Amino acid sequence: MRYLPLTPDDRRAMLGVIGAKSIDDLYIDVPKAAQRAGLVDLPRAQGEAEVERAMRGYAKRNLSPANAPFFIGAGAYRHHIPASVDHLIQRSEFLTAYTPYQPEIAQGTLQSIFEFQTQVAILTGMEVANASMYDGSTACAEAALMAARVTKRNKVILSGGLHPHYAETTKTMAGANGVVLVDSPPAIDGEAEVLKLLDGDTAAVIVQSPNVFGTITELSKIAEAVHAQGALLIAVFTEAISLGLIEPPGAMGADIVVGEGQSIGVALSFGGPYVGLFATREKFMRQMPGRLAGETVDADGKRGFVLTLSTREQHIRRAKATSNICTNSGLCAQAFTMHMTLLGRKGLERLALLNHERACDLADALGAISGVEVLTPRFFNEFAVRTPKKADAVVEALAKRGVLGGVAYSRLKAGAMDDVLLVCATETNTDEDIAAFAVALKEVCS
Amino acid sequence: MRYLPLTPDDRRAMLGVIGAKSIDDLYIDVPKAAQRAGLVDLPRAQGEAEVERAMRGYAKRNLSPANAPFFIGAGAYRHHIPASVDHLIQRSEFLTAYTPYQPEIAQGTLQSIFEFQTQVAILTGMEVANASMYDGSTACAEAALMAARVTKRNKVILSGGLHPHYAETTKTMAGANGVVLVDSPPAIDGEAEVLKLLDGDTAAVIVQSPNVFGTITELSKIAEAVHAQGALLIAVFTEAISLGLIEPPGAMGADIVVGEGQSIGVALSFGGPYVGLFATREKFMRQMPGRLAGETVDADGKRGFVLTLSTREQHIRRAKATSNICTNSGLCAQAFTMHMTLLGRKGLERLALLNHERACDLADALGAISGVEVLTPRFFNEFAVRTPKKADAVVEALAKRGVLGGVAYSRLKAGAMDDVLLVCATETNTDEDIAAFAVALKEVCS
Amino acid sequence: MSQVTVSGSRGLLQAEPLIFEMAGSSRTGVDLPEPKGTANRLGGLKRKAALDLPGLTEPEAMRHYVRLSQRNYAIDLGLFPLGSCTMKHNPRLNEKAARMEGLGDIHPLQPTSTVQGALALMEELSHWLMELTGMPAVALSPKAGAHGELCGMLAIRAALIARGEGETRKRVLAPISSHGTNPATAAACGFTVDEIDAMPDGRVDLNSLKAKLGPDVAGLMLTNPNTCGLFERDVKEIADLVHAAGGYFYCDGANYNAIVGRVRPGDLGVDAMHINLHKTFSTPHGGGGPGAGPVVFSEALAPFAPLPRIVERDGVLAFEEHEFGQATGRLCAFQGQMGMYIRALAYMMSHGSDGLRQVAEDAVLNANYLLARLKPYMSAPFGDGPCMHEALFDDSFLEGTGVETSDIAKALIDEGYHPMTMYFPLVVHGAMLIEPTETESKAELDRFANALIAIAERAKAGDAAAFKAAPRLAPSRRLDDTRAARQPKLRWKPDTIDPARVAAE
Amino acid sequence: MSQVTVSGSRGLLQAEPLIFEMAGSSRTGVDLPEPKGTANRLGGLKRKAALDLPGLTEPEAMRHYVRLSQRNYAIDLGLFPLGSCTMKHNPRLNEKAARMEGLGDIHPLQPTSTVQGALALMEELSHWLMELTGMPAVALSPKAGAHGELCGMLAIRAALIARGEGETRKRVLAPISSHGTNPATAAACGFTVDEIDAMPDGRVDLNSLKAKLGPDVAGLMLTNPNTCGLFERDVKEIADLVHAAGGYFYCDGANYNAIVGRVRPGDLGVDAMHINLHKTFSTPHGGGGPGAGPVVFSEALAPFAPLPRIVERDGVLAFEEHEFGQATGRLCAFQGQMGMYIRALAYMMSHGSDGLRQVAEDAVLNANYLLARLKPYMSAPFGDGPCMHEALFDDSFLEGTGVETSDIAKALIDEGYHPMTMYFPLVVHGAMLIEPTETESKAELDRFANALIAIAERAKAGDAAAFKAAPRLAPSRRLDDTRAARQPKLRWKPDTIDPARVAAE
Ligand SMILES: Cc1ncc(COP(=O)(O)O)c(C=O)c1O
Ligand SMILES: Cc1ncc(COP(=O)(O)O)c(C=O)c1O
Repeated sequence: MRYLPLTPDDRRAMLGVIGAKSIDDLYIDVPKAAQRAGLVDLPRAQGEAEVERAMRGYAKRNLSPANAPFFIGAGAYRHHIPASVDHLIQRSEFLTAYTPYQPEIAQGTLQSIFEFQTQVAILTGMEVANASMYDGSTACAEAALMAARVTKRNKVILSGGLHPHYAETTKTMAGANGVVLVDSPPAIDGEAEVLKLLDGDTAAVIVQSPNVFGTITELSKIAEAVHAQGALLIAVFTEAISLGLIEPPGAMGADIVVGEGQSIGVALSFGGPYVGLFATREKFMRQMPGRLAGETVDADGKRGFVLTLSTREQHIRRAKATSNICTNSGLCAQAFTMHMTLLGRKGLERLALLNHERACDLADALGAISGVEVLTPRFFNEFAVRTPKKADAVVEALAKRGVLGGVAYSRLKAGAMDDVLLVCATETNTDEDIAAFAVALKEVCS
Repeated sequence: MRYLPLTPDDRRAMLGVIGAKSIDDLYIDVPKAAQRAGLVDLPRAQGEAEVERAMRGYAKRNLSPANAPFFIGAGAYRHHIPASVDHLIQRSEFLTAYTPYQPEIAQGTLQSIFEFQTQVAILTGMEVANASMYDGSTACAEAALMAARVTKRNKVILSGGLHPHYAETTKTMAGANGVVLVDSPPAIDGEAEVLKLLDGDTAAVIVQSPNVFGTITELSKIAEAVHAQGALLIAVFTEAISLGLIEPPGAMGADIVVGEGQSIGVALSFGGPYVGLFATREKFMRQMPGRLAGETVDADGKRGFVLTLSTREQHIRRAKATSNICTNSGLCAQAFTMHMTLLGRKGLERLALLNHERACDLADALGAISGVEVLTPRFFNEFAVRTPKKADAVVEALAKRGVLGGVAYSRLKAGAMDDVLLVCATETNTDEDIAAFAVALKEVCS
Repeated sequence: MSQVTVSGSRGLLQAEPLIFEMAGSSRTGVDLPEPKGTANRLGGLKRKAALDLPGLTEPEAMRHYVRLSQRNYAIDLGLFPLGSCTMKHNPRLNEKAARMEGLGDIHPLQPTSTVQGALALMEELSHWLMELTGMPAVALSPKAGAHGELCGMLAIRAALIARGEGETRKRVLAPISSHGTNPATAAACGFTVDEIDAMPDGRVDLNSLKAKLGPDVAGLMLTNPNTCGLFERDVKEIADLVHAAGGYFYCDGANYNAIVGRVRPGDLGVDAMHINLHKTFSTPHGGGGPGAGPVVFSEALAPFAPLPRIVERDGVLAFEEHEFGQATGRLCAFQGQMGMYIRALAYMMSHGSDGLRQVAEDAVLNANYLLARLKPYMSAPFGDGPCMHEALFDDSFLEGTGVETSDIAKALIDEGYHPMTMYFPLVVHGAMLIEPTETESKAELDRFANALIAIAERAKAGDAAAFKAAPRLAPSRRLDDTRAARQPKLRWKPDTIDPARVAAE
Repeated sequence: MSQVTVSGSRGLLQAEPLIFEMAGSSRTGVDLPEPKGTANRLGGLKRKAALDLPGLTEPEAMRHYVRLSQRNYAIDLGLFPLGSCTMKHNPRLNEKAARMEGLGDIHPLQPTSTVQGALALMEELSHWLMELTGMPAVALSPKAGAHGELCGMLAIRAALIARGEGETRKRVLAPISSHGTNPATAAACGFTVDEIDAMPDGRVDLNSLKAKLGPDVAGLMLTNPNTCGLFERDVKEIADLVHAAGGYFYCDGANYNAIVGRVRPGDLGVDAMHINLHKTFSTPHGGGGPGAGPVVFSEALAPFAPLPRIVERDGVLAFEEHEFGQATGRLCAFQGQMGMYIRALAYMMSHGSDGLRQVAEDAVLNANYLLARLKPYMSAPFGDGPCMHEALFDDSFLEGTGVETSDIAKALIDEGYHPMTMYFPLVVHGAMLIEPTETESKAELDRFANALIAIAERAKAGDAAAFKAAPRLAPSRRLDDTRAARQPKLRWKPDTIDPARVAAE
């Protein structure tokens, strides 16, 4: 087998050195009954060409966004990834390295993480950020848990604009750990509704902007009210590029900012791997989950970086750790920081503006269709429209016409608002794409 | 522009240091009349996404062998390239390095070349090989020139089985330098015919095995006759993988062996870049064209490699150089040696055998079609068939049916044998491919 | 390192500052079309706060990261013997497959009618995992091992609640040798953790287990092969005891590489087990992640697997995303680490049933070979019998030398090797856990053993000072962890250490 | 380097033997299906000779090449100031495009009806090259600059033969400063080469030219900007003189990067010029190649461009492969370096007409900036006026220091830089030719200048011994060229230097 270097001669010689007659001698501790004589019932080894052919077979049975007008967002976004980024993350030294526990031979990864943490803090308007979480949804759950630790309270309020997958994930992960999650009803422009549920037992409220309907919300007022109750404001975003154009949560009083970083440097890949961004205030530093890279010096007094404050983590603190997370989303964070370095302020602002303009064009095109109504008052690159038919049926009908035209809100939250379609436009959409979508939607709706 | 780091401020500051008012001051030596005020009449700068889209546009207008039963050979061959090889040659340190003129910081390239030279010598059964030529055809021309230098004669005989492109290239390149090229008429199994033209003024005869018709030839007798006249035998091959299964020219008396290395590690890429292999006897070492890596030691006595015997080359010997070649096919040689290292004897022998078996299957399938006759008596993975209609028309008709079914010999050599179709099978062909080809050819021929 | 340079670089090793020290925010490495100037619809929420993100042009950015990369160790550079981490070869074929058009670029919320290939691939991966483990159900969505542990423990919690014992069974047993994620996960599910003792032979003490079992026990979390690299001989009996006591058996499958294709957890009484695709099935570690931690379940726990589920209705595959019987809720947005599923399946198909069994056997053979070669020079607390995929050593052979486990690690760095796992598991003093994996050749193992033996001999010969000075040949000298933790600097600020320092050196 | 290691590796720098010393021929890194066992049709010519090719499994092979790669310098690591080589940034977008399905995998002999996109791409590249150079024709097929020179000189030869002067015009003029490929190419076309003198200002001496012109002159080969990095002010007059004498003007376009988009060779009286796509248009050098050397032609020479030609017949593109008017024959099999055409066109489209002009201007600005910064410390023979894309220095500033040009080069290696071009051109003593290219930032230029200035000062301060000992921080110390040439070892043989030596160090 091409990945296995030992030859039969090697194996014989090594067993000799070990003093074993056969490989079976090395498995003596395993109950005979539990050892299989033969092979499990699965296909035998295949060559690279055969496996590649099989993989192409799976790929051909999917409709690639490259071959259809594409307008799906709702938590994952299609953006152009520079070829240099995808090349760099495949370099052996980044791709096949382990967690940088030996800093003297991991400065490449560690300096990158330090730069990543700084970029995330700048982007969100916060003071510190960690080295990444699995994705935006688990980062949201960790934020709820952290707020409960910080405030020593256990009630967390979820806005009606929070991405339903984030709400469910938070309930599953934080709920099991004694946090009580309270829902505010779905509302296109109702982030402030959370205040109705706010009280002195509240650990935190979680709001999202732009929210799942695309609505952008001013958070300062909410922050004041929340702080007045001694609770924390957790602000969520799913479209990182929006922060190139809109006011960051950190500038509006958020205490913890979490979000999905996939839009910057990470492929759609059917939902994962993505990269969770987690930022907060310096004073809460020691309550953060996940890994942190910090600056120090080496024996020659030369600057270097190490993983630090590990007393928060499971491998040191075990049952008392701030989280059970170990492996995070390192390489996606690497891609994020590389793409962000290429963008810089100039590139990110331009990219964000182009996304917004495309979305405005899309809103004009869809809004012009009779029976279709744009519902989102203020948006970045995605918004909700009301459709004359059930939205899930509309999506299917569009797919039949070769158009990937958004997501029915009811797919994210069963039963609710079943005539609401969530659509998104990015810099990858051409005028032709938008026109094709409008034509198809018109047919489907009439 | 994303590839240009200077900012307007940088430019101003730098002009200041130089003491120039504007960039124009630096072009004072250029006649005013020859300097264009405006921009040339071409499109403006485009972003990466736009350029990528345009390139996909070109690609979509071609029929990829991945999407059609494919049986074309005749000098370039479709083989599977391991993903690891294509990854490795894209590593910055190999891809973006220059010719290893500074050996202390180029041992990666130099050791690879030294390994490449050794592999080529072993494969061809020769004593030494160079660091590569542009491709097989120019290597063939260089061999003719070298033979003329060695023998101080100027007549070179070309067999009727030599790939017509190789013959033409040799006439263009060697002909201009005073070598007289004499053709032996096209013949499917007539490499030995060259002896009819052999005489005491002959510098070399050039034969090919497997030849352009796929025919394999025993060269020992030819070698004896050639040597008896004080001439050199130049053996050519276009399918390097054949040497995994058939007797190498070096073992049959060839003095210079040249060929195309594309089959091992190099993409088809519509004809280039490829990699010319050039091997000979140690005694002719100093008459070889092109670069050579050699072993030496460094100041610490540690083994290392350098480019050597450069007194043969243009940058030292100028008008008296053995060739004018400078840039060669380094990265393709790098891919060749990587793939060859993965194959090893075991892999290469197996791969060669699979190619031969596929070709046998193809010969059986096509030979069974009435009106179609297999003409090649002994072959490796390609052979010639006689078609009842003009071969070029057959090829077009097959293409209309979505089958890339070989090359008409008349496309390679105008007018000649216009009912001869050259076909090839490799390990990439499935039974379904072969069946589809047979069905289509049957339709076309009836 | 002697000679000082003006540039700060040393031969091929390039000095490299932070991006914040190199670039202003006036440059960019991307070219984008001119905006049209449409009036914005942001409702007055345009960014007012400064956005001081530095930008580099493409050539500068390429260099920055290529230079940084060369300061990393990697599998592709050499043996990476981190015990319990299974650092094996990462085939590039898998990277290629994960990037294919139609796989790498599809959206998680596309209509399922347009992603039948993706669902089929997930089903195929599930099939392989269930066949290999002999378990009847699997949940793919967990994003790493620890997330898988959470998935499994939440299923146990749900099963107990369904049995009406949710409030009464709150105690989870785990050996001292367990990985930190085990207790952390149990706690995250609202359980208390109770540690059980190990026997002198490094395995679970059945008496300690029996003593701790009771009506308030939710279950046992046990790694097998365990973190000492030993197979728990009594695993069946352990499972039976736990079941008899009304608890569930969660198996940490991080060390599955030792038995894949040869021993099926389903035959050992396991109720739930996560599989780190980034260990046994070779998806790249990427400097810390991402990974994937699918969980296989027994019949008893299968109903409590999380959402979403894949169902087939007359030949068409679809997701059940909202509710499905007693399913526990979502563990993450969408359906998990597709990019890792692709890589893992490509890896499995490449090996096949024959190759995967060989994987386990070669991994175990390699570990035992190193154990045999190193035993005479180091101290192997459980070295009398064979180990599984990794060999554990303690620091007793360093007694009185003044050299510690961490010094051995740094000395290995100078010899061109990544150190083994240090100070874990906690059951032995100054632990050194060595896992070579099956993708190492005998020559590489011998080269490593020779270097480590020489280091051990040097340590015993007593040259502690030299050890404390190590590493001396790495890109950095030994780094000051204490300083980093005492005065945390987690981000660049204009007042950070002067870049001159970098060059100074 | 001090401390000896047992493994032979030094920190991240891994010791690596030759594949012939590592592997037997019993291993392989590829898995292939079982052959069926069909009777062969080789006519008894099955291989009898031994085939002792070593094989490595994939993990071993990956490591071998990754380890070797880290012993290379590269553009992606730092400034690569090789004069006349134009080592600029190589965008990865171009690598991606060259590998697209439908571009990277198509066969050169597919029916042209199935490769219309490929022919269209070649036509588009031709259009860009003709527009940029202001020349009416182009031949794409030459595989590198030297091959392009051959293409151009063969066209001149053919034109002369067509004029009936093939036998009488056999002399080609070229300045002493010309690149070695120029005289080598002229000789390869059966011409004799006659060198013309340079003036003290580094340019062609018109009087020497006039004196050498005559009825037996076939033409002039001149690089412009020339190899001293200077523009030939009198190029128009030179062209007129050559034409008046009945000869043709071949321009070596290796230095085209200095004028692209701003000055058109077509306006300078050029009859033929090759363009190294691997220089001006950034296709990667790949450690020595491959390149591509398309040739643009004047009206006078256009008819003599080689085969194949692309023709359009009612909207369909096709090749003329066998004869076409007075076309010279094939220069190679098939139609040249398609992989490079794709990369070069992607590069051109990315820059556009505006960006390409900026390329030239920044390249010239960067070179003059270095000239200005270095002039005070080194000796620039033609440093009074501005240079083009590269700055030439000689070794007079080293007079009496015992330090030579080559020592400066090796000292630069320790500072983390690839040296400049040394001892070329031949017109000045101990030449150092520095070409930064436009893809270097001001910061990188300053860092380089500071290092080189410090080296120059150290040299003058007289520390020759230290210079002779350089490099000391590179993967290898200074290598013995003489030994390599005296006792040539061009391939591995079982009796080659003992691999132990490698580890010994
Ligand atoms: C024994 C053991 N359990 C659990 C884990 C956690 O897995 P992950 O890092 O994928 O979350 C690890 C990983 O190091 C491990 O070694
Ligand atoms: C001035 C000059 N002419 C010609 C050449 C030869 O070009 P190539 O190496 O592409 O054959 C070079 C390349 O170094 C050069 O610098």
